[in-house]
Amino acid sequence: MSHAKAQSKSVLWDWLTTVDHKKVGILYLAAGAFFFALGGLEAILMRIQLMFPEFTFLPAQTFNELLTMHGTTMIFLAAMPLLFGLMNYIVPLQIGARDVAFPFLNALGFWLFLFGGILLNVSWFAGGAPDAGWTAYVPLSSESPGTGIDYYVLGLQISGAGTLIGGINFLVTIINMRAPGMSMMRMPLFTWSTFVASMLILFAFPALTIGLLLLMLERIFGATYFAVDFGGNVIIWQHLFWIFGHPEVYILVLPAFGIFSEIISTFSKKRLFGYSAMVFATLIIGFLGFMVWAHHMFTVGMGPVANSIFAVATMAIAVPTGIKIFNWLLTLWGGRIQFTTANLFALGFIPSFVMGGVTGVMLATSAANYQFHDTYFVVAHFHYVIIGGVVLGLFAGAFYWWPRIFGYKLNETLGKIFFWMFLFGFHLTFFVQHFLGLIGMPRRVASFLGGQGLDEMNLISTIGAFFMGVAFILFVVNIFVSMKNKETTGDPWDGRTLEWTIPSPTPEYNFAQTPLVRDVDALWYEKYEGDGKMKAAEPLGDIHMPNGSFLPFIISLGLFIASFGFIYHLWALAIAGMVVVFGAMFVRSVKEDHGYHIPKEDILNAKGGK
Amino acid sequence: MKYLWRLLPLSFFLLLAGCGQQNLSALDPQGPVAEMQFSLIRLSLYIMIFVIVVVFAIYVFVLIRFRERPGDTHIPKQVHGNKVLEVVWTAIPIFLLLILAVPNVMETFTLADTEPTEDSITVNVTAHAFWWEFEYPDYDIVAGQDMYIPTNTRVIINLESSDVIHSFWVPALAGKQDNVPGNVNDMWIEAPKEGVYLGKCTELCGPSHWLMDFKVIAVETDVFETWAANMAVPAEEKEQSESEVLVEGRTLYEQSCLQCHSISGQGGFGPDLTNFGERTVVAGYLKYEDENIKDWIRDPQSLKPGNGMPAFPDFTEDELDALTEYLKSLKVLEE
Amino acid sequence: MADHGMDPTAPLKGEPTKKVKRKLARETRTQVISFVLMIFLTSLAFISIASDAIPASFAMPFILLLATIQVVLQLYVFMHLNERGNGWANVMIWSAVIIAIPTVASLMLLLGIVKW
Amino acid sequence: MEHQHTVQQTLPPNPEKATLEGRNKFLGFWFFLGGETVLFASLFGTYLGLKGSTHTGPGPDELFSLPLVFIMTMILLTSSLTSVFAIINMKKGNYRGLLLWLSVTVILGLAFLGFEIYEFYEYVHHGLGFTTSAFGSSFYTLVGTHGAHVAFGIAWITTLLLRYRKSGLTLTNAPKFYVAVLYWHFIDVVWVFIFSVVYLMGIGG
Repeated sequence: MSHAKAQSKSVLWDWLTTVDHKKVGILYLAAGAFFFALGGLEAILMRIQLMFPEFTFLPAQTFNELLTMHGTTMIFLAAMPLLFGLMNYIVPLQIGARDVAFPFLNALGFWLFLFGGILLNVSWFAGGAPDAGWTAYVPLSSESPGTGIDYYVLGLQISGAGTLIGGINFLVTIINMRAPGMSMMRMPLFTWSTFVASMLILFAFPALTIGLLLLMLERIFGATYFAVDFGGNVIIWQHLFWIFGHPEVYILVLPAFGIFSEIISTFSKKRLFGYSAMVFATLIIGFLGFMVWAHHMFTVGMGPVANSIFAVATMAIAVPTGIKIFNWLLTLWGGRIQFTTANLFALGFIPSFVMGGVTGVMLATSAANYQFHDTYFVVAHFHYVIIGGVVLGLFAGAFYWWPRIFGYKLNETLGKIFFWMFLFGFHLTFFVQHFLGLIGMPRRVASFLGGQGLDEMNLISTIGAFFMGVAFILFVVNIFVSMKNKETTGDPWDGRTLEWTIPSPTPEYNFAQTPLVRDVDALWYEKYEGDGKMKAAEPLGDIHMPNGSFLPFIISLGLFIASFGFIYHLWALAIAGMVVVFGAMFVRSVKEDHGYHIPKEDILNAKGGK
Repeated sequence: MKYLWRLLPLSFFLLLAGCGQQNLSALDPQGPVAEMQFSLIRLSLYIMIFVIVVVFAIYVFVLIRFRERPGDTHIPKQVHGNKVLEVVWTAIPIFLLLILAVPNVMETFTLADTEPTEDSITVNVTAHAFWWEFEYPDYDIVAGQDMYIPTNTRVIINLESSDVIHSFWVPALAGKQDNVPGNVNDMWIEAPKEGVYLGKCTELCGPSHWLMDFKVIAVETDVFETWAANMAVPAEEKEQSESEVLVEGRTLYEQSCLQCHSISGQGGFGPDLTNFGERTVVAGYLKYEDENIKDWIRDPQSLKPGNGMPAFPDFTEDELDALTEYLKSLKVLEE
Repeated sequence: MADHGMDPTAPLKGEPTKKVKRKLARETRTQVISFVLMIFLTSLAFISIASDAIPASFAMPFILLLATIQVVLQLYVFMHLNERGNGWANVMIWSAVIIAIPTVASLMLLLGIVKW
Repeated sequence: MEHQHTVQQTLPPNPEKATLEGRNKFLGFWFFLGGETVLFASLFGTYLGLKGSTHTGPGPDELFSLPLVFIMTMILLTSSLTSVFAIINMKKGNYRGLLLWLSVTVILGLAFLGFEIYEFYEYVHHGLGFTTSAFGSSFYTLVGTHGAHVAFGIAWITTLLLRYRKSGLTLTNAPKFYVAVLYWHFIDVVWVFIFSVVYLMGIGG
């Protein structure tokens, strides 16, 4: 065995070089949680500034940087990585796979995201963060002085590449690595939504890549796509951004839908109502997600025909979303609903998201959108969708899968206090913002003038934000105080799907024997139609595993270094960084690595000598 | 979820009370465009409240009826689905959306109809960081910050920008359209009632985005005609006051301000100041007080960071007083 | 993984079966024919522009049609999208095309210069 | 558990898809090409949106020369065919044939790249710089991105040729060769649209 498993490697080295989808998943979760806290802090600072009219807690420029970084961080560096963490850990387990299709690329995806995220945040210490909003509309962004936008462009480019790689990895994993019997129409909904979200990533991110490339060339090399004086057009950026940006919303929310489907089904002890309709609705939402982007641009002057088409197409999304809501309700109907913390989050999601959904339809009404657009009504809407959908989904998934991932259960009492506090704070913060928008408060304002009727509701909103902040601290506390609640059964919730068939903690090869899947909810089927244990689809044998690699880290580091070269026009540094990148890629390409095998005896021992 | 139920009636209350300032709120429309939009908002809101009520009712019923009771260990029936139900909850939303989509499409076209009519007037609005310029091509005048319009007249608005993207929003009169550099967007408004309607820029445009306010001032047609005619009077043809302070102020103005700020309705690099004496705020947002005017002249960047005006720290207190007096005397309607 | 007993570094020896050989010969023939067709279509496209006799209103859609045919040939003959078991590749490529069309159309048309 | 090369492995009909790793690579690469399709669509859209914005610089009809583009097109089309031959030889078990045809493909690719560099050089001399006008920026970005793909393809295939010049066909390198050739075909697909939409339609209308 030329690539023997090195027993003596240090813990740090192990994490830096791991290609194990479970460890990569945990890395995503940890990094995502860090950025989530950071983005949350930025939000709190903004809410303090907006607590009172003409408050001078922060300078306007700093406020603009905060609002830009809050949006960018939450979308790219918190919500997506946290979902990626869950997907990485759970999806292979749900489909009965030992690994993902591309373990090396999987690790590369993570490190690219992390270095991109770090790069973006370095801007705080390098003369100012980006200040043109997370949408970075040109020409405000292309002409913004300083280097903030350069950090935005390169940071997102790098982390975006990581996301794209991750998306392709999930797609191939789900198509090629399913256990025998796990047909597409037997896949758990979380896996299905991961699949559709990955398709969206695959087709949406290239538009962002090009948008960022153009912005970079415009800022650093003097290109003129957006320079009106040279015949450029500023709407091009908006199209490219939203062709990416709208599907991005579904990239976030569809996996959350998947999480809720799993949890609601598990805790009402019922099979998901209308499984195939749920799958179909997910696909339709994914498709429509690509056909409606211009509803973010109703006021840029595309004309009434274009506005009408995009308005009607947008409204159509309400139909499959409605199907999902009713299917969840009917899953609960006739069930035996257990109010665990995970399920509380799922149940809290339904009304919250419905409220975000209906304001979405209101916004789709193009003629009325002229009033809503770019006001706090929009801010309220997308926070209802993203917090009410995605963040609640992430917390639900965290409580649900925590014992699977970390081997212990989070404290339920603390969890429930956290839930109620967070939900209360969330509605307190954002419900009033609908009205703030309608009575004349534009979004992205660094402050507001007194005496215009905006004072009280802004104060209420800020108080709500404090509730959310304190609640999150409670969650962090929960993580630490619960560590002693070891979970050893491997199936703490009376689960239905394959991830609950394996012992806790999860062995590095996941399944000693690949399971044979006989129905949707494979484990539940065996519990009530079989003997409660999965049938094996293969005899016990040696298990092939990939070797770890430091190259993903090196490649990402190379890009990180090169970015500084681009930002500060230090071409030698840029070239040096790219040499590192291509050098590492070259090494990867010429050095064949066939992994190693875990011998059958070790697996038998781990199974308890059976 | 109980508190949600308590918040829901609140929404009606807020809506009915028409909260917010009358001349700022989109919920208290003062003209046909905003009224059209408000009626659409109401229609969509009713439909959405219907949806919310239905969903919440089922939701609450399910949670109460099917909650796990202590000691209950039964295994629920594993239902696969129900074709009829699924068709129903696909069809009803489609129907509801059609109710909303049809008037929406019609109104989208109505709002986009910006053909000038016989008695309509046209205003070309150029947004600058961080102020507004209003050009009246039919009258050959340019005004800054305050957009005077005649009541009961269709006003066609062409929107442009001189730097980044801004957005023109007067909630009480009409929804917004963007001022896009390089493009021209158009919209129309109409104000049946005399009044001052607050407008705001709604597209992030830099550090002072939040201070980029303006006013639409609707006046009777004859007043508007007077205003327009007086705006167009060249500075040298205007009656000049003999007061010593005003003469000094005028001299200072011509030396230091005139390059950028026209006082004969001609615009310029900075806002036109022909009717500065009739403003109600300084720099779009500050109280109309001498101290504020002087502060602005001394150091405009501290009040509105990123704007295009240089600081004039060298004026003496007396000079500033004279200049302020002179600025306050610039009027076209009164007297 | 699932490929026990295979050595990924051992050189593959031997000849393909008769059946495979026949299939490969057929494939080669199709590919050469497609290549000739591509050359022909390309030349046609260039001629339709080079020649003054053909009006632009005809040449433009004609060129696009020729390009589409060529691309389909590339995808299905050269890149083997027609083979069994390439269903997912087909799904992805055509999904991409469906998304590419409105992308190009909007960037061409909806730039706020002409109001539609 | 290092195997010695004692087991003679027979050539499967599709060596590129004989292992799970190969199948993953194959599928993953097709998906990547799906993403590339949208990537180029964004560039094409940008170009078409800005095509008329020549500002003070020259426009497409003043610059493009049909004969040059025709030669470039023929070279790239032919390289597509040679890479097809390479794969046929791979499936036949003729490893030398595979290497040979791929070498020809690389040479044709280099020729294409040479012409493209010459072309850009000419345009710059005719007054169309990268920053001259929105048309110039979008043109160089679209065609340049394609050119960068060609360059990357050349580097990639060359690396494979050097790395595996002596190894013979294995289950590991068969999928590598196969996806590299897919990439090369895709470059040709993009070029078909570039010569049609950018050059021919640029000159013709």
